[in-house]
Amino acid sequence: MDLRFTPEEIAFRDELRRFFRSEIPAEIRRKVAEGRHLSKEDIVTSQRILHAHGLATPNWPVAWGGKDWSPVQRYIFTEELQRAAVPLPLQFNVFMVGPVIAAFGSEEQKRRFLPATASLDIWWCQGFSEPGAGSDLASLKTRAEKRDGKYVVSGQKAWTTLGQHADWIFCLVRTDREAKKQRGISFLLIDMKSPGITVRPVLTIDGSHEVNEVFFDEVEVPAENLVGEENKGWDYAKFLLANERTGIARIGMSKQRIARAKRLARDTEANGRSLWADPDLRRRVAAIEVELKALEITQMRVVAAQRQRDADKPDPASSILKIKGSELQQATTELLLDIAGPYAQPAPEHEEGRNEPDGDGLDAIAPLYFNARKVSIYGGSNEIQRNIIAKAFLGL
Amino acid sequence: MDLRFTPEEIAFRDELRRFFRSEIPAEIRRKVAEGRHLSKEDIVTSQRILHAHGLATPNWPVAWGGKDWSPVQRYIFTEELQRAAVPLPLQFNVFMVGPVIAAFGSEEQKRRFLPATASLDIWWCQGFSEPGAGSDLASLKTRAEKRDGKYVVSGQKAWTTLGQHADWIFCLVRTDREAKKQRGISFLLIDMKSPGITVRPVLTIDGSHEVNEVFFDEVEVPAENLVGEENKGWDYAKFLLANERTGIARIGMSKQRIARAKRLARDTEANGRSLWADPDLRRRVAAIEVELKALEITQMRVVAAQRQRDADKPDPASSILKIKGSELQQATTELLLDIAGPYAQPAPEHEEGRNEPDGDGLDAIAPLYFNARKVSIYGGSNEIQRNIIAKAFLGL
Amino acid sequence: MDFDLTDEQRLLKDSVDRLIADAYGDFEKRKRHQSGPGGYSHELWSNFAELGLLALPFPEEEGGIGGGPVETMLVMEAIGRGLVVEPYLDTVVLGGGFLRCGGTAAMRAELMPQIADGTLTLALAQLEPHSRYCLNDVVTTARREGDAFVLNGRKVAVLHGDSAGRLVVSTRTAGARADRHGITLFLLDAAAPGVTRRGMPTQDGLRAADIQLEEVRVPAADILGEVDHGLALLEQVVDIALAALCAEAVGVMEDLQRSTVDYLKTRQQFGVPIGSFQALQHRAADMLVAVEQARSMALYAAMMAEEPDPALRRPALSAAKVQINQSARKVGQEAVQLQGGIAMTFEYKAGHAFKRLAMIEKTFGDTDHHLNAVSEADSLVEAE
Amino acid sequence: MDFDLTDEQRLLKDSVDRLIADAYGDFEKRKRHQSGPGGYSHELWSNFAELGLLALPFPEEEGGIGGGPVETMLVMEAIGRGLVVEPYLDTVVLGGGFLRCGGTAAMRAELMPQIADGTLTLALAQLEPHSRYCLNDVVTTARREGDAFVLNGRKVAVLHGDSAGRLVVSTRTAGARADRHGITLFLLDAAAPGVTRRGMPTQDGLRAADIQLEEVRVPAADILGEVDHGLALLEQVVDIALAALCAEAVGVMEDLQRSTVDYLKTRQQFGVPIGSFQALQHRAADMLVAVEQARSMALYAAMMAEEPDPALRRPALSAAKVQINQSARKVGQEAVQLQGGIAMTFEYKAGHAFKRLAMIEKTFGDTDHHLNAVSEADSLVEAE
Repeated sequence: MDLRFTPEEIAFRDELRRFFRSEIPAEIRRKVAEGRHLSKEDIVTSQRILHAHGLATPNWPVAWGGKDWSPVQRYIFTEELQRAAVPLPLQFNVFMVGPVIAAFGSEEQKRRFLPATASLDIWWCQGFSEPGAGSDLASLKTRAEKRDGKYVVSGQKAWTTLGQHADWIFCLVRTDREAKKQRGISFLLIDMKSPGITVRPVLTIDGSHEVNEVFFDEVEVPAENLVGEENKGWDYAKFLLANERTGIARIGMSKQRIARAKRLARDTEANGRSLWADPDLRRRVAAIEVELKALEITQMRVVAAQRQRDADKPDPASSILKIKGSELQQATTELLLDIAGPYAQPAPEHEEGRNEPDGDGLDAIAPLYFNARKVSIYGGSNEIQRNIIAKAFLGL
Repeated sequence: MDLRFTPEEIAFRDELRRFFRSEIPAEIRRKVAEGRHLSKEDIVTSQRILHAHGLATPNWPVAWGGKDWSPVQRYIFTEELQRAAVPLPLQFNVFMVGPVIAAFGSEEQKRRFLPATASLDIWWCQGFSEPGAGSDLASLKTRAEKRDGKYVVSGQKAWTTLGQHADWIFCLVRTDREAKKQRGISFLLIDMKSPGITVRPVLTIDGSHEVNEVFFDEVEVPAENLVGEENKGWDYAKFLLANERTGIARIGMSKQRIARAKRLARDTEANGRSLWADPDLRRRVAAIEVELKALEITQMRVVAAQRQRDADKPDPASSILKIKGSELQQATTELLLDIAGPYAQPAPEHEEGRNEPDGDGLDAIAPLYFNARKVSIYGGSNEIQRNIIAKAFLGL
Repeated sequence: MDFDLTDEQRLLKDSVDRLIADAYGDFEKRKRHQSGPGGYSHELWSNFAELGLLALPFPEEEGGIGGGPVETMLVMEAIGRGLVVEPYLDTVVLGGGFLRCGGTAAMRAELMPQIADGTLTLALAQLEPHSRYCLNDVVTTARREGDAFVLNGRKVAVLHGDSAGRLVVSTRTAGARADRHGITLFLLDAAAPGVTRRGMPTQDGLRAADIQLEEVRVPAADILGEVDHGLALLEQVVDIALAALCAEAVGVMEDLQRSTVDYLKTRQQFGVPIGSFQALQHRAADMLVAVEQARSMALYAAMMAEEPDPALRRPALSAAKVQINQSARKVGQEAVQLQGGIAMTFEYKAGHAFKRLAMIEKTFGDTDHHLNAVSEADSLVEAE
Repeated sequence: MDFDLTDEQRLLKDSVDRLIADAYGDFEKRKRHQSGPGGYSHELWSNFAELGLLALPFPEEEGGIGGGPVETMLVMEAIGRGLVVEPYLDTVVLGGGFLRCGGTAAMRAELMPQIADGTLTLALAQLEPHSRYCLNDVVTTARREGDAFVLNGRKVAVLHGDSAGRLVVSTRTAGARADRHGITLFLLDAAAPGVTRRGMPTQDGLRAADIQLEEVRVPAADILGEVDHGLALLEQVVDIALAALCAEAVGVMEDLQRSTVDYLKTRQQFGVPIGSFQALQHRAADMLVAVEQARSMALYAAMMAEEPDPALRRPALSAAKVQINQSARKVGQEAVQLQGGIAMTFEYKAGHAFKRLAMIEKTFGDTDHHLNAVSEADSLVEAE
């Protein structure tokens, strides 16, 4: 038993640290650090740099541009990326549809989609959630009928993140209305330029355009855009969701925020002294750091256990990572908000102002706090995660 | 709208303050202040002093020694009593069986029992809970069969507080086994010296003998000891439980503990300074004080609302008082424990040592903390209270 | 002890509740109000005036309604429930409070009617780039020149400061940066030469301004209270505003509690309303406890807001703000969590209520700030 | 990075688990062990010795097993699960630690075998009436007289101090009360003239002693480490003990988690197992999260316990203790609440586990103490 990194792992980490900080533009990393919105160009730029160095899709099969990394190396990669405030590679491409096509797609689909997905020449969005479905994903209603060798899709998807930038959408659709909930669902790839698709922006409480509703009105989809077998889509979705939970704890991101909070507290005056002189604030920060350190080790334990498990199956411990990881993400934004204090109140005059780092970044702190409330709601709410623990772990 | 006490109410309060501190022996009040166990004699002595001044049973009908006080006066009485660390009048006598006999008993029962109940010449205990019943009180199994004009009682009661001192027990027994749960229950008064009664002590985690199991093996009870009508016992029990919730928040007691915690922190050294110099500790104490102040006003609101309600019916707001009141009672004992720190570890060598105030009272702090965990369990656990709020208030 | 409203108070409450329900009952209308000049509806402001709400705290002998903290509480609770964007706190509670507690006879005679009829709004320019929650940390200067004072400095995040006709400005006329002595308050014409205002929205949909003062000349007649002794007045009026803020927060929380329970009853998942899940029931119950604790302390704040002895008043208001802040954070976060995705959207009211609560927390002192004040006063539960 | 146990470690774990299960599996047996002289079972102590557990941390070349922190962790977890009352922490981890890290060759040769065969127990007499959690706050004095030192002072709440054959005593030989320099450690015969011990139970069913030292003469040969430089050694061994305590706490929590879940599955209310109530399920889930977070930090503590650089070691152990304390409070309180009345009784194990956790919290530093240490070190997440 040894929790320390090997010298090889340390060298790997140090090389990534250097790479991220020297190769990814500082301006982009600063926006991430301040929790500002990234433009489409920012995300594309960053991912293409990673891609040029073979680092955009390390989790993919080696044959399709992946790396033969150990779980520890993958863990280090993700943490260092976040710690350096590098934009995450677009998760819909890299962690969702890419692995699904690589695992279940036809050779033709792989050749057609995987390279462009890795390089972000295709921007994907996710069509799973529907209005009113919430945590009950399998109750989806969007239907695809086979007519003349094509699927004709009608229905509505909700919470489609960054769908406004997307070239393609991967969708769960109901292809057999007689079958039970999880059966009768298929996994379709749909060109966003298809006639009959409408995207409606939905602003989130911080005023940003992050999510959308996507409407399908008799949208024709070529049959070859079906992934795997008809009515087996739920299996591919489960595979995809398991991948999604990897790295959901966002420990590196929380570390980056704590480091920022410390700097901000040092630079903030209160009653003529640095705010950092307040032992209460310092203990509060320390308490978050401790929980985060514990979570980091918990995550390493999960990672290490994966070596001995079927890699396709998610460890139920991922529910612990999700609950605690999201709580700590929220705790760090609360901390930033409390440090910013009354100076967090003013907002930028224009929506575009939200993308521009200003002098101190204080105007982006409250939106960050507001926006972070979502992390305990999405990806299987923390309540759902507690249900999973109670049932799968505790047998209640 | 005016939350302040009237001048008359202030005079009433000041007189009680003076009375409690000058008339109740300091030694007894000190034991209460340190959370030590009281002997039977301590409780009897204290209640007889109150009784001699007409203050033991203010909540009873005036005809039987009660006071015609306003709800505000009753509130002041309870709070000042606790704040002065005066032992509460024995609740089984004063808040439970006394009011039930006064309201539902026969004239004969009133004459026989009420004076001796007020003066504590009879010590009552409560026979409601049974093993395994927990929050589901109405599932009780102890049965009473009528034979030759007597009830013959067999069964088992649990959690019988201070039953070891009791002369009499008031019991819920099942007199009709065919009837539905709440029906078929009767309210019996039973002499503890009756043949067939066995009392088994149950120690609590702090090592004290506070509760008992009481076994009934064919115990004969004269029919005249039935209160009210046969099979109507559940109604009387509900009346009694509603009374129990009055003052359940124990705000005066929590105030007394906070005052003690402040003194202890001032007298405790840490790193060469007074522990009270730590702003973190002081904020923590202040936060408890604030919640307690809020609860005090919440309680006053409930008290004021009672004037406009049917006095027999409990306000569902009592669930709020129970939840928050017990949380704050526990928070004050946690505070004391944290201030005592490593010095809380040693315990008295003998059980009797628990009754004796020593130099600093530190040895009684951990037992107080341990024992206080019960307050969120008994009297309808806080989980049950949340169910009540969700259903009765929120309609969920 | 008496919690009953008088008949007049009940009447006031009913009419305010009706007004706000009309103007804000449909949450879509809020956006329209926000798009008015200065970020609020001038039509609605006239309605406030017609109802007498803008003259509420002024003495009857000066044409006011003579309302006290309980009346203000009733108005502010309704403002909270509706997430009202009109500058009531700034103009009537703060501005009106300064006039009432520290204005000269001339000021009162001139300005109270203008406030009452809705033609004048005010704002408090107090916060500075490094003062945080310390009211006596003032570096904006006012130097005497003959019969006037010349002001220089910068005030930030001045709520409704971009549209206010007059500004109450705290300045330093003597002493060092955080001294309690040497603070003077001015009632400044916002259009005076040397005043530069940069308006901006706030995170919760109100308006604010950064205000630069460069050689701004103010006649001595426009001083509120006494030269060098402005802090006591500032603290007094901020305490009045704290009580009002507490009431507003209770209104916001009440509305969030209601919408959350409604959502739990109607939202279906796995074929049943999610309000049937016990874990969510218990959390809704804990929300209610938090709201009721806050309501109790808002009452306490109203009762103590006009207490003349600051040694009694200030810790009481601090205690109230602590409870409000603690409840606000819990209720706001839980309301969003229990309502889920929908509460994260800009179209839906709950998210905006959550944001308003977060900003109320940061107004006139956060939890730590007021906990310190409570602890220093040692008056809630005296030590043994 | 590697979390797997070696074959030897797995073997050790199995045999310790078996031993503890035999001796403590039936909770009734604990009372019998407690009634032995010194408050523990000497028979069981011999079993510990036979298994080699009492020689675990000693080097193989000195007749020991050569176990490291991971081996100690495995033993302490089992001790925690069983709520073991034998003085393993005091004798083997602390006492053995002082011998191993600071003992002279003569001490080691004489005492290690006595510890290993179970004939000698030790205790650390460190806490003073006002030192609280500060290891360098020492007023017990040792003055040099020729080849010896003479000790005077009072040590309190010395765990297992009433039965220990030798005492490790921290004293001041130079400097002022809380100076880091000037602390000297002695290994004292508990029966030496001038030593008065008053034994007492602890709140969690162990034993402790108040120890009065009056003109106690100790030869210089019985010094552990160096004169005036004892603090570094004291901190080093306390850190080793902290790691062991963390592991013990995880064992206690694991057992509480298990008994709580068992209870939820079997206890019926309103006709169903209470484990079917979602509110209780969620709280059991949160307990699990707390236990797993604690387990992670106990691993971290084991990994860092033998780190020679105190600048790295001390904050790591402090961080571990913070997490353990936080989890212990939550898990202990929730276990009692969810198991209800039965957990409040003396006959049932859960209440005792809750009490042991409460006392572990207070041993070698509470949460605030260690949070300060973490914050001062600023090493978990470096500032930007």
